[in-house]
Amino acid sequence: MSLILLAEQTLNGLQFGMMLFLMAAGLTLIFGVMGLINLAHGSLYMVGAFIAAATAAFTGSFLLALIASLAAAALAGVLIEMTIIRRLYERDHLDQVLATFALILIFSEGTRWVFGSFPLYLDIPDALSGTVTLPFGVEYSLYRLVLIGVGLVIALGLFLLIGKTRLGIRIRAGENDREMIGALGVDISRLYTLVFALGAALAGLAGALIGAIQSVQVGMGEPVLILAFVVIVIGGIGSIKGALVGALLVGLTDTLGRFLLPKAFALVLDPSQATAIGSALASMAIYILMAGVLILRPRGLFGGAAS
Amino acid sequence: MTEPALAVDGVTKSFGGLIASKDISLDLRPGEIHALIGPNGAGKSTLIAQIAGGLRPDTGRIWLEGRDVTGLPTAERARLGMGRTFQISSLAMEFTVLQNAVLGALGQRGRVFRFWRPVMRESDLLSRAEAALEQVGLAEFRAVRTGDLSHGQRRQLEVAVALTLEPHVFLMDEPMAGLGAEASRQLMGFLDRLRDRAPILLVEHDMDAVFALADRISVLVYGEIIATGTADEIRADPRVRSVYLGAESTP
Amino acid sequence: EGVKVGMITTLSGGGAGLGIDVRDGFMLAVEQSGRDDIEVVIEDDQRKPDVAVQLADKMIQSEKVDVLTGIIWSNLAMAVIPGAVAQGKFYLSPNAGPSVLAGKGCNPNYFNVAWQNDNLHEAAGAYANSARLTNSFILAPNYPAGQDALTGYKRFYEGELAGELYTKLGQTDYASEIAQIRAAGADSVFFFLPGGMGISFMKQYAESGLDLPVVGPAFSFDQGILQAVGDAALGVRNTSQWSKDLDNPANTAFVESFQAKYDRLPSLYASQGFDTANLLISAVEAADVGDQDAFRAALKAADFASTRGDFEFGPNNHPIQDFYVREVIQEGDVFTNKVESLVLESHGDAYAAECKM
Amino acid sequence: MTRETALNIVLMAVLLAVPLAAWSLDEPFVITLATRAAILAIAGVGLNVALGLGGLVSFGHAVFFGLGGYAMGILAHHAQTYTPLMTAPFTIDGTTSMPVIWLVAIGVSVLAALAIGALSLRTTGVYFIMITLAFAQMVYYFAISWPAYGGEDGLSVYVRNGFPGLNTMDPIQYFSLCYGVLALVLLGVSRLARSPFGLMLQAARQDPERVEAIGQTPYRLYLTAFVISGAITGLSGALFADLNRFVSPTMLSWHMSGEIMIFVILGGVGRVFGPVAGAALFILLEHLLGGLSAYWHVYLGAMLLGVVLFARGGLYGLLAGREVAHD
Amino acid sequence: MSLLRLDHVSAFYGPSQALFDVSLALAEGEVMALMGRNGMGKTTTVWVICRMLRNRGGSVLLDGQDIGSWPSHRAARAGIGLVPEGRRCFRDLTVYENLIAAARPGEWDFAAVTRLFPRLAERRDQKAATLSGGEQQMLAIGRALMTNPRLLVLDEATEGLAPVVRQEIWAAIQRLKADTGMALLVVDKSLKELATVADTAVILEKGVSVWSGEFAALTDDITDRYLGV
Ligand SMILES: Nc1ncnc2c1ncn2[C@@H]1O[C@H](COP(=O)(O)OP(=O)(O)OP(=O)(O)O)[C@@H](O)[C@H]1O
Ligand SMILES: Nc1ncnc2c1ncn2[C@@H]1O[C@H](COP(=O)(O)OP(=O)(O)OP(=O)(O)O)[C@@H](O)[C@H]1O
Ligand SMILES: [Mg+2]
Ligand SMILES: [Mg+2]
Repeated sequence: MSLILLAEQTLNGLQFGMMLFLMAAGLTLIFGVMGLINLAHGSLYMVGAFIAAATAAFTGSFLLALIASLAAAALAGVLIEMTIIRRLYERDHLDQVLATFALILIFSEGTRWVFGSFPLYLDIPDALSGTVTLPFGVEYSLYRLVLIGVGLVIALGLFLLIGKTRLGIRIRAGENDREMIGALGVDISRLYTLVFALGAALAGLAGALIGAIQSVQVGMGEPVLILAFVVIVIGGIGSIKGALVGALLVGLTDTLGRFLLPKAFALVLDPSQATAIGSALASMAIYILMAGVLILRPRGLFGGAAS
Repeated sequence: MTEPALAVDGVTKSFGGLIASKDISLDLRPGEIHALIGPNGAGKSTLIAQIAGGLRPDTGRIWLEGRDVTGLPTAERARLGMGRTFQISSLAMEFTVLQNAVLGALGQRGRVFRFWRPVMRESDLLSRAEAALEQVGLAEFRAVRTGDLSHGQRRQLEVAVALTLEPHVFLMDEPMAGLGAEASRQLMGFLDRLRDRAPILLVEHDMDAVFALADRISVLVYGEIIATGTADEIRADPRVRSVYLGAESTP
Repeated sequence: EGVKVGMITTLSGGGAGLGIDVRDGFMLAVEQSGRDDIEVVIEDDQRKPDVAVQLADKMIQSEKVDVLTGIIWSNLAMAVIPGAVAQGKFYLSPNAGPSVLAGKGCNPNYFNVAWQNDNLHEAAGAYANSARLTNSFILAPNYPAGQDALTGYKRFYEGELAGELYTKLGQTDYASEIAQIRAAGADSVFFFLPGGMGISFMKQYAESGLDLPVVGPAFSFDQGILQAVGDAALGVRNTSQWSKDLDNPANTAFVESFQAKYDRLPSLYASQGFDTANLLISAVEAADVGDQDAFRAALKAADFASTRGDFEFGPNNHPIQDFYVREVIQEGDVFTNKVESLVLESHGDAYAAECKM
Repeated sequence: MTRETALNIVLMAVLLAVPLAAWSLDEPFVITLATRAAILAIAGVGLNVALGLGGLVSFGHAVFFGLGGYAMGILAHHAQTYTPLMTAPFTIDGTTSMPVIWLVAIGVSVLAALAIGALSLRTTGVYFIMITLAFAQMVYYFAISWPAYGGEDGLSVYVRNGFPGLNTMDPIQYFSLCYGVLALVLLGVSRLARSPFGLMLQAARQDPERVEAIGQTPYRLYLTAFVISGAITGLSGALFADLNRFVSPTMLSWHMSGEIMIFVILGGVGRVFGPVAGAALFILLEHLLGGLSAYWHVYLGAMLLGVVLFARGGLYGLLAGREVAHD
Repeated sequence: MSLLRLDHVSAFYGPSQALFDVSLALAEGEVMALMGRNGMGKTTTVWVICRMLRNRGGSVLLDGQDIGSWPSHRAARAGIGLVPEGRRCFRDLTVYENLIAAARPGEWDFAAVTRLFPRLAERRDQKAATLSGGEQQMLAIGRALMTNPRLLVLDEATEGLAPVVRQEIWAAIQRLKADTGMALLVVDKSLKELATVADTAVILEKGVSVWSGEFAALTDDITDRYLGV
């Protein structure tokens, strides 16, 4: 195994991590900051991807597709916040789980109803396709580099928004005691609608961006959902920094696990058995990581916030 | 002199840069009420937490009836006879008042891992719970959901639960807070009688109560005990007056 | 007195496209037969094995069907078929063909009209030989069908292996695998990644700048999925027992009528559904389903015009048929396949010998 | 009699009456549906011990459900193929006796719950939800890729296992067996809820600090509840696998965990009979809506949503009012 | 016209009625003491005023306008500042963040509040959850002041405070009254201290306002009957 390959795989891991962060960003906002378990987050991600694919097919423009996905997801967010989610903040997590599970059913089948049962086409725009050569001769996909950049920008933006602005302070105050922040004169309902829409828009954007290199199909949101939860729990709920670090850790663990574990087993077992066992372990790796982190740090890496 | 029921010996605790307890020593003798007063943030609750077991002191030891309990977990200390009330009510809010009291009695009796016989039919637990409610004046509320109690009523229940534990020492963090004048007076009368059953370490900002009840008073300021003495001594201490009592020192 | 058919297939959720194609193909054939003595009850299994079992119970106990069909996925097939045939029902598989049911677990009442699971992979291995590929990198998800796929490929492939990888089931990012392919010095890639996994892999593969030839079974390049893969699939070789341009009258008529009726090109699954129904119809014409032995014999005779040309059952009731390699091409703005060559002729499967019936 | 008690009686009576009526009308599939409801209700009742009484939101109960299922699958598979389960250091043969299988299912679940609980209970709240999910996912992926017992394809046993004195292949007899188990489990759990342990456990849910201050250790209460909960769910897994004569990793998937949780929430968290109502309603909906349209999940979703939004505290909250303190 | 006026207000917690008939009127710049034994409905009255609980019967008027249908944030913006029973600081926010979260411009700003409670300046970046009880109480008062209300409602605001601090707060209330013309509604158990600031008083008994009038007019007879002192 060459060092270059190892370096490239590490880069892949970081890149995959950034992609996970993109998926998790909206969720951190809604789950971590507003304290709402939104299983339908993956559905908003799916909506983003579908709208992007449809728009791209119709207009041929990737940029328009991105904008449309942002807008559609935000709109869907506002809609479900005002009709449904709003009634759930006061409820315990379990009611939220059930209600948003119901939303998944509605969204998934609704999408199939509108777009049919077959996967849609969404591809990288020409301007962003192809590879660039990084130092040490590593060939790397330009589009993936762009994804990394977008992820970093979103991380920074969210960090500032939540940590430094008064809006952020109010959101966090609302998470601690909604009734009280209302009694002090903040219209928390409107604020939450806004935040939920923002979270939804981020999910939609992620769906569109990632949909371009994955399959745009009904149900695409579910694995994402679980992964995104894993990421923010490892990082510590309510912490943007945690979500970023968590995402990178999960990305690295998963990628390097898939790469190295079969090789490690090959040292002691025959090759085909080694691949089977190695990759079985690799598919459990992120869950092992999560359990390990939580056993050592029961509130995640950067978790201090109660929830 | 008899052995103290509770002794704190050279306890120090810091949070980052802040020293919340600085080499504190004090004791609680059988039959007495020992009041612990001091400005807000002086470290009273922190000290109570260390005595009760919620916090581990950095250094120093805690003795309960001659036994070193410094390393023991909270539950163990409670079983050995430490009964406490919390500064902010800590009760099972969905239970009835009576259930909360039975809970205390059950905790004290032990044998919790019984899965079959209904606990609310165990007459020994019930009678102890009801007696405790009677003593704090909550008997008529026995069937009310705890969450529906007013603030003051919860404080009373808090004391009742501590009673069911039949502790050997009481740790009470501001039991009067939130009580109306009449209820405070009742509670004062009650604590006065209670000291014969078990001595009380009382944290309280209600000076009327402290001066009326306490056999001894210790004053904690910035984590340090600056004075210990009788009510009159403390009232007369100029340092205590300036940092804590203010105009209230005039009887 | 006609025959009652219970169709259990996936009509909701992510895998619904396959079930819908099977159903549409099947119903088209029933309709074309013009018979009104074939009653079909259709239920959605949601791709959940326990639901499929429930539905099978329902069809057998309440609906009192004579024949079951429709299941897409091997794990659902494994859950339903043994029980159904044990209760004396016929089962005609329009898609899944797990190896157990072809070998030790074969049953006279179970007929597979599609293929044994390994077949398309075996054909891919054979194709690799004929294309003089000698250093393949092979990958599949880590679950039984994936393990069977790689085994099937290796059964016929004669070259070296540059690498062999199992991925996680449901994986969506393949950067790591692609990097390993790049580093391995392979001359070709064989993969079996059904559904969305294959779409993701192909898009990312195309994006990576790697241009080794890719070979795979038809599943990742079939009509329903190709439009979503897009350009990335152009030129890929994939193996199949059917293609829409196979030149036989039954197929031409099928493709035409399917398009006319449903306004889309038929897929592999649609053709399998269509063939399954026609097999059934041929048996209904020859025998009464009440007479189990006669009906079974009529099925076994496979006296129907298959869309894939010659079709017959082997000793284990699995097809003996030809396998082709197809190339992905673009016709107008539709991506589709065209047959390139025949790779395995009258091919059965590796498990027939284990079947004792 | 409180309204809740009345509701319990009606519920159990209906669950019994429907399959009996179906039996006399020769509608075996309705019996199968009722059996399924009874079995899934047991799983829910089990989860409810942890979730409702102890406040431990386990998103990984499919582990126990699946382990129970595999206990049945593996034992029956070995018995039917006449191969021993293991030979060294001593020989263990498979079995097709339900009571033995149940014991094994419970035993395995208890061990798993001890291990998972001991580690997971270091965390609380949402972290607990996720760590239980993590353990379940590990087992799930293991089961998918481990070929010995079929991997993702699962394991079929061709005939239902036996129970002394019963013909388990007869739907109504198997239903009666499951109904009996459900009734026993319900009896046990409702006693447990009122027992000293139950009171202390519920207190630990509401205020663990209080429980410590009266001399008890919440961790031990939680762990015990988790183990009991896992054992019951494991038992239901064995029954479920026998109902289908099939076991596969889907029984271990997070969807399954979610579904069991939904039975509990739908019925009413912390209400002993709640999961029975929840499971019955869910299966009824699934069955009735399934035929309506190809997009019937939309309707199912809308119905569930309606229940959460307008029936606080689930069906029991709606029909029996806010939980009243017992005794 | 009174600043705040409650006429025959009744209120429920779910099915159980907590207020039966509460009436009171508070003028601009006036300090009113709201008294009663434990559980008589003081906090419930406060909640109705701040719109955290809807009154079912009667009316609540602010500046003569019926605010019965307003949400709480609107009442707060119209000038009602609340120091709630039990403090209810935002536990995960720092002291500073707690103060600025709902601040509105006016003479009370961070500097002014920390002049009143220097302790809060020392603990500026500490999370509210780790403050001592008294510190939290100061924070809750400061937080309400930062909204620059016209009517400040204090529900047991001196509970758990050291005597010196309590005296400071009473002094501050007096100053507030003298300098700013802010109206105050004070719930507190200490008659002695209320006497130094309150102009009027209302006494509640089982959810009914049974007595109201000038504070000075409170006789021993009345306090003994309704408050037990
Ligand atoms: N976990 C912690 N981290 C940092 N500082 C803490 C922590 N817990 C307490 N403190 C600080 O320690 C000091 C002592 O707090 P403590 O609660 O013991 O005060 P107290 O004497 O009980 O005051 P009060 O009478 O107001 O309740 C306070 O300044 C408080 O802010
Ligand atoms: N959330 C609630 N649900 C149901 N009943 C309640 C609730 N809160 C209070 N009550 C009841 O309403 C009545 C009035 O309570 P309230 O809190 O207004 O009293 P209070 O005068 O403020 O008492 P305290 O001095 O003890 O704070 C009490 O009898 C109480 O039991
Ligand atoms: Mg304190
Ligand atoms: Mg009050």
